[in-house]
Amino acid sequence: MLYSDKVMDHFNNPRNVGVIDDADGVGEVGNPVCGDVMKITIKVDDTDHITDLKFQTLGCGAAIATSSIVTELAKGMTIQDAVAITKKQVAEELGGLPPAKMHCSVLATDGLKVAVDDFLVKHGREPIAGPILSEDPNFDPHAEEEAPVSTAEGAENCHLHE
Amino acid sequence: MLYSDKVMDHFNNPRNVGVIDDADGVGEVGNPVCGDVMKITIKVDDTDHITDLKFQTLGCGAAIATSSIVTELAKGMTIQDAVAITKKQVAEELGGLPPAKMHCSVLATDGLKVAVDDFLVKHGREPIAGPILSEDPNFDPHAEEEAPVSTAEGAENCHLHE
Amino acid sequence: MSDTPRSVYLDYAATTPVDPRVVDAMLPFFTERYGNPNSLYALGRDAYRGLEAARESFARNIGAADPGEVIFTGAGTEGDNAAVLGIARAGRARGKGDHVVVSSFEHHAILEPAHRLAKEGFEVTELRPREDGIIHPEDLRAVLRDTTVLVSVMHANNELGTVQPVKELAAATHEVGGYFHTDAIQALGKVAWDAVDLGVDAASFSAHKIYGPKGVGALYLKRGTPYEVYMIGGGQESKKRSGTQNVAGATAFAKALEIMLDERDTENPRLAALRDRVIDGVLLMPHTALNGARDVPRLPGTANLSINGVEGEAMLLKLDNLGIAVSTGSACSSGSLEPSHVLLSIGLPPEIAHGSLRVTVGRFTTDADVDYLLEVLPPIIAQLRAMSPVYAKMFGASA
Amino acid sequence: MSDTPRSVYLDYAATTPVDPRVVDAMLPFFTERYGNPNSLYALGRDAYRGLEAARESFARNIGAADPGEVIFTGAGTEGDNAAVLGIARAGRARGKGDHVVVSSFEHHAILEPAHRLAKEGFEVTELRPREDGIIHPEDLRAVLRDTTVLVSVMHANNELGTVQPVKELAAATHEVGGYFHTDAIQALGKVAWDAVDLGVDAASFSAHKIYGPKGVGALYLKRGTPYEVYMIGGGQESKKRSGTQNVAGATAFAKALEIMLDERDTENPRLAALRDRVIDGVLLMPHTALNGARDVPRLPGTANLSINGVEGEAMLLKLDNLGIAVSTGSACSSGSLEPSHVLLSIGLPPEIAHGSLRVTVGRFTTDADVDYLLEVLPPIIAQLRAMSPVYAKMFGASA
Ligand SMILES: Cc1ncc(COP(=O)(O)O)c(C=O)c1O
Ligand SMILES: Cc1ncc(COP(=O)(O)O)c(C=O)c1O
Repeated sequence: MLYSDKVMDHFNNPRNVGVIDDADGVGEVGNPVCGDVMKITIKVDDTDHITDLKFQTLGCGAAIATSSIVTELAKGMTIQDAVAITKKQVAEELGGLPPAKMHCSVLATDGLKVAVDDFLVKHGREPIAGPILSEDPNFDPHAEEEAPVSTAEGAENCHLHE
Repeated sequence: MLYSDKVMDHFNNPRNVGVIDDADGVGEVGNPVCGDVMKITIKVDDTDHITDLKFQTLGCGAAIATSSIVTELAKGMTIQDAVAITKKQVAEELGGLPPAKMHCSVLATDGLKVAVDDFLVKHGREPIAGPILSEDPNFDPHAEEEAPVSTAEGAENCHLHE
Repeated sequence: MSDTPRSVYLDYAATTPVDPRVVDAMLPFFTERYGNPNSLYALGRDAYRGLEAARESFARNIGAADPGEVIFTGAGTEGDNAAVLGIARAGRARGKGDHVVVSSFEHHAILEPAHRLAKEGFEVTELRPREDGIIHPEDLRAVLRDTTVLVSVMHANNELGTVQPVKELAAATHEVGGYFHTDAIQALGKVAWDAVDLGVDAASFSAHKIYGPKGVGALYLKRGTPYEVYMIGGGQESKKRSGTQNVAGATAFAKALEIMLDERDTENPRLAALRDRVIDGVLLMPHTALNGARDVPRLPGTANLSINGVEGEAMLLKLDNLGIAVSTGSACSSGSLEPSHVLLSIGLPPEIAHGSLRVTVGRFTTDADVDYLLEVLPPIIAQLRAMSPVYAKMFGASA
Repeated sequence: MSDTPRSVYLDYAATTPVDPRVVDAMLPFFTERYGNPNSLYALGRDAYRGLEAARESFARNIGAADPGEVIFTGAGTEGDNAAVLGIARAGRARGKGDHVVVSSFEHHAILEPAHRLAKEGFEVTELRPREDGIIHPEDLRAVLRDTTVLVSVMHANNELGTVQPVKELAAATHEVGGYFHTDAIQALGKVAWDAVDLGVDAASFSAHKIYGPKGVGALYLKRGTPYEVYMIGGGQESKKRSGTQNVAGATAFAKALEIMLDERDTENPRLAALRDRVIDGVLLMPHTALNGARDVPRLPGTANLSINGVEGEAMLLKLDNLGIAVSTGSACSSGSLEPSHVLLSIGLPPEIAHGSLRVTVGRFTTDADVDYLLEVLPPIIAQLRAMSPVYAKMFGASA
């Protein structure tokens, strides 16, 4: 499994790390049990543009890099455009993600969606983000990938691979 | 599988090769279908001593070497002692034989036995050699070896082993 | 922190460089002594002698009763598959029963074959180690049955480094008439290993964990142990493992083991001291812990630590940026979200297991390497904890 | 006859020396690029790149549609076992039926797994080649059924050197919806090999037949082919073959194949000329014959001859005394008394098969080597025939 240079750049120099104390919207998704938690805080102006956003992420290289790129992508967007960012777009922006890491891009877009809806609900408006994939117990992050060859045992990867 | 130096010496310099034209006894055992045929011709004197013997063998290195050593061992022996030569003795004289080759030592002792009995019968005497192992359809040349681990397929050796 | 780029390998449990002496031992077999050891002519006999010399040396060094009990294989994994599938199936065919016990923190090369056996109708018990990282003989006794045909417990756990009481486990297994296999891949050359003394019926080994080449393994199979042959064909290795033998690899493996044993008396204490420095150094950081008990028998070179509030892969990549190679039990490289089954088996909660760090020192590790790790690790941990949205909540404010 | 001791290797089908260029390609992976290719840090990524570069080169050179269709294994035998057992079992599980066809002159690495399948309830047909040494597509068609799940026919026979019409055999198999595997271990690098063009579903290869190391193989598995994984564990090779990958070995294999292809256009005619000299030279002796038809497609380097009235091992040992390495289909080294099943399969009587001689020329064979063989062979044959109690009877007086 190899990360692209772009992923490594965002992992090593993550943009927009931190917490906006007077945020207009806050999104926190993921679960330490799964090893990934992302928190995103956003500022939204009168024209529904995201003027600033910051994130904190506990997670692997891809989780941190996707968080970072999502904040970069969303900055300056309208909230409507921001919630439309797809995991595919995130992966492409990063020059691709290893198949096993595609779920991380969901985490990042989900965090942003939750933050936008939080902003809208706080302002008495209707949420627009739609379903939060990472919180759907039936969501399979690998659903779109090629089905692996049957091992007859359904061998999961060895974590240490040795 | 390695042959001992003694086997190689007898293979390369077989003693007593040939046919005694006016032999007192002739033994021919084996079968070209199995790859081994041995013919032994003997001269026996009035005191039942084997004064001369010669062999011809179609067969592998062990077949030729065991034929050769048997003629050497038997020369000068009484026919009674000669038929008592065991395949174990032959193998020991040669410094051991590879397990897969133990059947060859049977061929050599059998040839000698058949020749002795041929001599006896020709002279109106009772045969003394007892059963001829290599002509017993139920004889298993490997019976005395350790049973190989079950392969569950009973894999026989690959001839070319590659 | 050093300014020059460094390369500090601290993952000797994953694989090792081939020792140059081992390379030298193997080289002649590529271009000169290249015969097929099954061929009758001089070149073949020469290769055969090389192969058998390797087998004799290896057999002697593992305390086998005779060289014929050693079968060379094409991977540690192959020996594990062959032993688990082969002994259980052949043992059952002999009427011994269909109950199999494996520890739950075995390598997947044992667990997957055990799962396959379960599909074939075997009853498979996965026996959990205790929190100390040990399979206790009384825990094994509690699950053994008259129908137990095979027990497989690894000699040293690859992630924790804890060494199992194999002799007692084998004896307990024999009490019910079962056969005992141990995956000794991490233990070989590091802990005393004598097949007869340990009383095991089978054991698997892998060369690349002891400075030999990858793709070379060995299976010890005590004479008389029931065994359905795994790889079938030309009947090499006394019909117990087909395929033209890797003479260079077998020679390399034998040589690698010889070196391990020659140097063990001085090397083990040196490695243990380095490992203890790693453990003590990491434990100076808050919210860290050693995984497995400290006072149980352990491999000299393996340390597994929990570093709470960080995710293992991120830590690994940060260390990699600085030239340090370590490993982790996080779900990182796995498609699943499950962290190491080994760490879960000793009772670690997943959120802790995701932050584990395995450091393994070896033949070429120096004090300076450990200094470097201990110098750069704390700031990395602090940085990652500061970036975490939950560290403060879960473990208190200070990183 | 030469006075100086010579060493003339004429058994390239048994194994080959590793080409020095291949050794050079592999060496860095022992001591420098030694990382575990499954590790995330730099050393691991570097090994991974090495492994994948080997896979890409190999895949390209066998005409695979993508590199993921190539799985590196620990022996040619492993690929054969894995393909036969894995495809038949998984194909049956998919509901395809339980009929399996193998040719009766396959290597034991195919035949033994086929016998194992028969024990598991598969119906196994052993299809005989004709006297020419060829499996004819119409003969295959005659035994195919709607329930045929797998057909395995080797690309080139290891004893005879005859090359099978794999493309037509694969097409016939596909007509009934079966999967086609070929043991291409002897063919690789010698005959045109393009997976897509041949239309095979699976193929096995072995490095030590093409100047690579022993203990390294590869399995081509076309995407979508049903497959029950053979060696299970850590999930390496995209979960299709567990065990830490032998990066050095894979690199060596890829390099070995590159060299074969680079040199094939000049090497094949050179070898064919040497082989033809061997054949013509031996046929000058009375009571000799070429095994398999002369005018069928053949490997450039393989000649198999019957030399009536001698036993193969004796001939082999006499040649060995003079430094010449050849092989035979006699029962020689086998515990059984049966000669080569390959020679029997094309209709040779056992007494003739016991006297067969296989000469295989290769990269380092010279014209002088063939001269030497042809010089020393006739007196050896004469000597052995003179020693035979049956030669005169069976074949007439003259030796
Ligand atoms: C046709 C054929 N199949 C299979 C094999 C087995 O390959 P390996 O010895 O690499 O396991 C060989 C040679 O050994 C062979 O010639
Ligand atoms: C305990 C244990 N078992 C099995 C294996 C598998 O060995 P190999 O990779 O040589 O197949 C390893 C390491 O890889 C291991 O550490």
